[in-house]
Amino acid sequence: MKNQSSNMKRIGLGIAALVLLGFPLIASTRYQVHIVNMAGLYILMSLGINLAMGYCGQINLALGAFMAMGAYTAALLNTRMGVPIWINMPLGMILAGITGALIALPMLKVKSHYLALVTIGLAETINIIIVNETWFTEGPLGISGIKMPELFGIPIDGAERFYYLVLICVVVGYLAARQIMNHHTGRAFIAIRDSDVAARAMGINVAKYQIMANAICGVYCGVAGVLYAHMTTYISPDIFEFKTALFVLTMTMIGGMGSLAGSVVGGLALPLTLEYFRAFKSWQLVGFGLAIMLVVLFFPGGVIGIARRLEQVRGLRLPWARKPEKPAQTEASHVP
Amino acid sequence: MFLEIEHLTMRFGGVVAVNDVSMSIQRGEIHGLIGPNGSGKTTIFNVVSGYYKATGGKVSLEGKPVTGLAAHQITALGFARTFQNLRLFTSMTVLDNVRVAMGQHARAGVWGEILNTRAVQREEKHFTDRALELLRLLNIAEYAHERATNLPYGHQRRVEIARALATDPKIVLLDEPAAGLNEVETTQLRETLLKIRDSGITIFLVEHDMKLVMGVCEQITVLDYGKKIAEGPSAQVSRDPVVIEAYLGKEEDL
Amino acid sequence: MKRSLVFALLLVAVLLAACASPTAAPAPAAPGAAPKAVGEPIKIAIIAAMSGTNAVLGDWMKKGVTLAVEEKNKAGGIQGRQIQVIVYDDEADPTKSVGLAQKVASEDKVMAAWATSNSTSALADIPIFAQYKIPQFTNGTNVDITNKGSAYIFRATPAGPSFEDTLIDFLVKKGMKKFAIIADTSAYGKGEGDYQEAALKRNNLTATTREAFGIDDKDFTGQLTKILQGQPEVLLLASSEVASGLIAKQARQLGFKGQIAGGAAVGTPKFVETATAEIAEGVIFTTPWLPNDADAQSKAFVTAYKARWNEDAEFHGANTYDGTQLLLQAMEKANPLTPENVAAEMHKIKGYKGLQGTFNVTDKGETITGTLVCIVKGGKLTVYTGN
Amino acid sequence: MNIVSIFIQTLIGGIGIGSLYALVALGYSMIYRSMGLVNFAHGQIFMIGTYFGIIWYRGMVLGLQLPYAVAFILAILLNMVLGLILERIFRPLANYDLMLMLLGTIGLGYVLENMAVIIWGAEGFAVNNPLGNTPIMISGVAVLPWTLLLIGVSALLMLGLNVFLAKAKIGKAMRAAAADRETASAMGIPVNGTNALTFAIGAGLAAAAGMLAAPIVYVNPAMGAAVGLKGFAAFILGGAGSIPGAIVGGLVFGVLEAVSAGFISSAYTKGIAFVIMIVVLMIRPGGIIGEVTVDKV
Repeated sequence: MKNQSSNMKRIGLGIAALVLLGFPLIASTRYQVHIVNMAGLYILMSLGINLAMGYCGQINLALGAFMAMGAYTAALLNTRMGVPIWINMPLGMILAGITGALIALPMLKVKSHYLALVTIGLAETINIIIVNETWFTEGPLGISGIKMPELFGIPIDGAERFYYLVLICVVVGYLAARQIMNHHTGRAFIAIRDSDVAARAMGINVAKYQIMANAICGVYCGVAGVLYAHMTTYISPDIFEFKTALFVLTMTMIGGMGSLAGSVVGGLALPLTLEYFRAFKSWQLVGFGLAIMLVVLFFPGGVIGIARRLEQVRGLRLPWARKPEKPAQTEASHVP
Repeated sequence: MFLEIEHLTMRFGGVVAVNDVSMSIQRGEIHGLIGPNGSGKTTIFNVVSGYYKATGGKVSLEGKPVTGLAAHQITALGFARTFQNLRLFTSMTVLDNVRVAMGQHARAGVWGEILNTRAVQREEKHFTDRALELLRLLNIAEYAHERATNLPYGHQRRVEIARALATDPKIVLLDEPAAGLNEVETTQLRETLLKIRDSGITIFLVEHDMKLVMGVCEQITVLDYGKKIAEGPSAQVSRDPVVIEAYLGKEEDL
Repeated sequence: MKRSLVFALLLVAVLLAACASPTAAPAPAAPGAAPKAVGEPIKIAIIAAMSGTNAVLGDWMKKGVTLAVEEKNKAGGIQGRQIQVIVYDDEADPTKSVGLAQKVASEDKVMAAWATSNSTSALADIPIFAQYKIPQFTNGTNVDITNKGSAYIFRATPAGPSFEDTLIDFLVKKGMKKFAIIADTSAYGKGEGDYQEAALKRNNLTATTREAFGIDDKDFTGQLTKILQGQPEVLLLASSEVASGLIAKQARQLGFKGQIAGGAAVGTPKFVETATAEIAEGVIFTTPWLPNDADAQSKAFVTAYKARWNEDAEFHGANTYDGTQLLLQAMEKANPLTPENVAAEMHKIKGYKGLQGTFNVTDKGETITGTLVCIVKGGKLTVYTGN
Repeated sequence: MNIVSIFIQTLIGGIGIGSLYALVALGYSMIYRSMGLVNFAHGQIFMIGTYFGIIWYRGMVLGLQLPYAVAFILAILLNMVLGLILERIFRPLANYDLMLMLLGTIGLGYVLENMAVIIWGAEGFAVNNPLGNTPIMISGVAVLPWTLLLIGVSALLMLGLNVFLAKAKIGKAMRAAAADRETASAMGIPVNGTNALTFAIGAGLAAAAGMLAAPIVYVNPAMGAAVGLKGFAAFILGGAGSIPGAIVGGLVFGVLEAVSAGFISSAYTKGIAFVIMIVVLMIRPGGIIGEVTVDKV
């Protein structure tokens, strides 16, 4: 029995690997590859926010700012000094990670919806700086002429070749996130989310792990940003506005918050579904809104939540599907 | 002295929850802290373990000052605690609940974890083995892979104790570990407490179950309205008229 | 075990679904390949904001382009083939725009594309169309668009400085010396503000104040109060139609008595509507074309536009109409008809008389310069005839 | 103009726009206190409310051109009905996690905004000012009659709301339900009913804000997003769930914007407002008037 199921698993993973590797060949147009590449970037960001928010419980709506950090690092270094992606990538990761850590500092004091606003505010502020400091960032017009990467003399110039770069980043990102979650750091994240009071008593330095979770989230978004800059060769501040964060959150939610697989499923499903319904114009967005409402009201665990419910897995639980013990931390009750 | 509490005072606004309490605990003893509800027992725990900042006084362990440190730093010094109302990590398995408490000994760092180095694997194995050992000590090893909140209440209490022990403490602060337990479970708890003590860990116990307290504690401190009203060996305290009047007298059913 | 399997299969399903997206063409990807079949329609794409705040710009573009194409189709099309216009909404979002550029280039295999009415999105799309060698048209006014070295970008209307230089030279000639600028922080607003500053500098003047605001702002009291302290004679607007209208209104309400002036956005009925006719009266602006222009070509366009869309023609409809005429000409001449050849033919166009004036396409892709000084009179946009 | 009148001029602009933020923030606050729901679609409810009134004023329904005051009342009533419907839909959300509320209500925002596009078009229009565009000059300070009306009506609405909550029987019931759902329920207060009413009042206030804003802004389906965000900022800044907090938050945010535009740096207006707000929240994590909940062990 066990052998059979592990064989099934091998076959399944084998098929998945084949499809993943051969995707640019079976895709009928470059546009499809481009859409999947974009989905790959969203998956990276979604993995990041899943670690920080899904597992560690930190509300963070500043994803766009993290992505901007990566993208602007790459764009500025590449267009002004010709630095290639291979050097921009670690630099972008570091800078975005530091931004993540800095944004985590208010989190140590401010909680819940107050925190939601603080992170929106910080992201807006970073955006305003990018828009206004034209001497450095080229302002609202953005930076164009970023070079696509090259590896050992082979240009990675089309969506098809770039696909493999994105694929490698997503696979590495996914595995890294899994390793984090399988070790002490991951357990500490969940502990903080479940009960930060108890976590402290267990010797967990809550502040340190909160900062770390957000720094990691920043790194993931930074990678997405660097890739984005080199992929589209053009960036402008409006790409990194609040709506990007919202889009990533929505897909994470649809996939399943608190599940790495959910990030992957949501990150693929949402952009592709929207693509299907493009022809419906405004109705497409109405449908999008309705879909979000339906998911939230009836399937708060997302796709993975539904899958798990079908599987009846015990010992695992979706944090966001639960009702808090006391409804919504009623500060309201203190109001005169 | 092992644990030394000197002139501890804790005020919340105008309310004095703990009023100038001094006490000390010897290494290796089970020390009971009793008193009627609202007498400040849990507040003392919360101050000692770093959740509240004392209004006055100080706490030290083996001569090292504890007051003013953050909760996780205090844990690192060798304190561990359980909570009066269970505070398990609800979405984790029993095993993970215990393993996460060993984190302060994790040397790997996030990079090592991502690369899953040999050292990390060894460390991880050590955590798992030690966690299972603790679960066996508390007779709940068979539930290791269950979600903690799926366990019966009495078992959840044990998970809390196992988790506290996993931090490798010198002293554990147990906040009403017998609350909600039936008689059989309480007897088992008593044996567990003795086993823990025998392994060299000092126990600081807040408990309402007088039979348990009198059965296991060598020393007892009694609080009333935030003030210390008596202390000494359990036999002596249980005969103290002040205590009987202030505490036992009020709860005749005990 | 089971979960990984379910997950892996889900992944495969989703990816395969991606391959079978409903708009997918069956042919394999071959960048830049033109459709071979003779009777097949020639496709032109429009990528522009069709929703959101910028929707009006996309709508105008659609109307201008469609009108020109329909006229051509009625006249028999190009080399016996009809022309088909495909419209996509990029919501003025460069990320979406880039995706759609990929889509029209690789899936729809268009002959040319209008992309887009916003300078940022147009800039974002340039590398894609350059890579596929497909001519790209825009009516975004930012100078940078044609400075990126692409041989496939064409601007159907004068660049920003043409508007602001003419405007400021005129005002300076009229004896104005104290100018204040209020510009939003979008690419358009900031660009126009910069051109205004540059034009002032050419005339050895500097703005008394330059203030900025966010595109969502509705209250400009802070900025305007500060501007009024400098007692400027002219208030230069550099923002969208609506924001310019709101600012003109609030400036007058705060007691500003001087001249209000601005570039392309001010020369639209939308500006007059937002500011109200009473307040817009006397506002000076520059534009290459006005709906009530006198010559026969314009008159014909205005009539046709009204007949087709039941709406008065305005500047954006006119410049996209002009640009499409250039494109159709180039397509007639291209032999064989490939996007690359169309672009090459575009560069050869010299001396074409369109609605906005005489078109001479430069190497960079500029097609026309020169704007008229105009004024709002009786709620109508008119050519300035006074002294 | 001397510096004092310049400052007053700037201040009046800030108070005007701040009153709008305050009305919107009040909607957030009302809904939050009763249901514990942070309604991120409130900006879109504000936008819909504006359309609900303006369509009557501009004769977009059956060619009926009603006076502004009548349109104002209709806007409030229609939006209250919308509020009742939305409350029913979102009742289950009230007990959910913040993240779910955020997304669920943002989903609603998408629906409302794009429905508006489908029904009324994306383009939008300017609404002429019923009181005219000529300002009143008071010792060098120019004030538009409409701005005075805006500030006055906002103040009346806020005052009315406070009196209603404090004195009227149903208002008291709403307060009780907001303070302690279970006890109120046990005392025979129909909690779901009062919640629905609270939601409706929030929506009504948003419609009122929309109608007060319409003649000085530009009406289009996208108008809700920006106001919604600033209203949310005001709601949080004042202290989530606090009625005076929402008013103070709105005015502070409006004035902050105007003053930083006029006296510090107009390019950084929004940034400055947000940074000051963050600093305030760092010092008072519960907002200006809101209470800080102590983390109980």
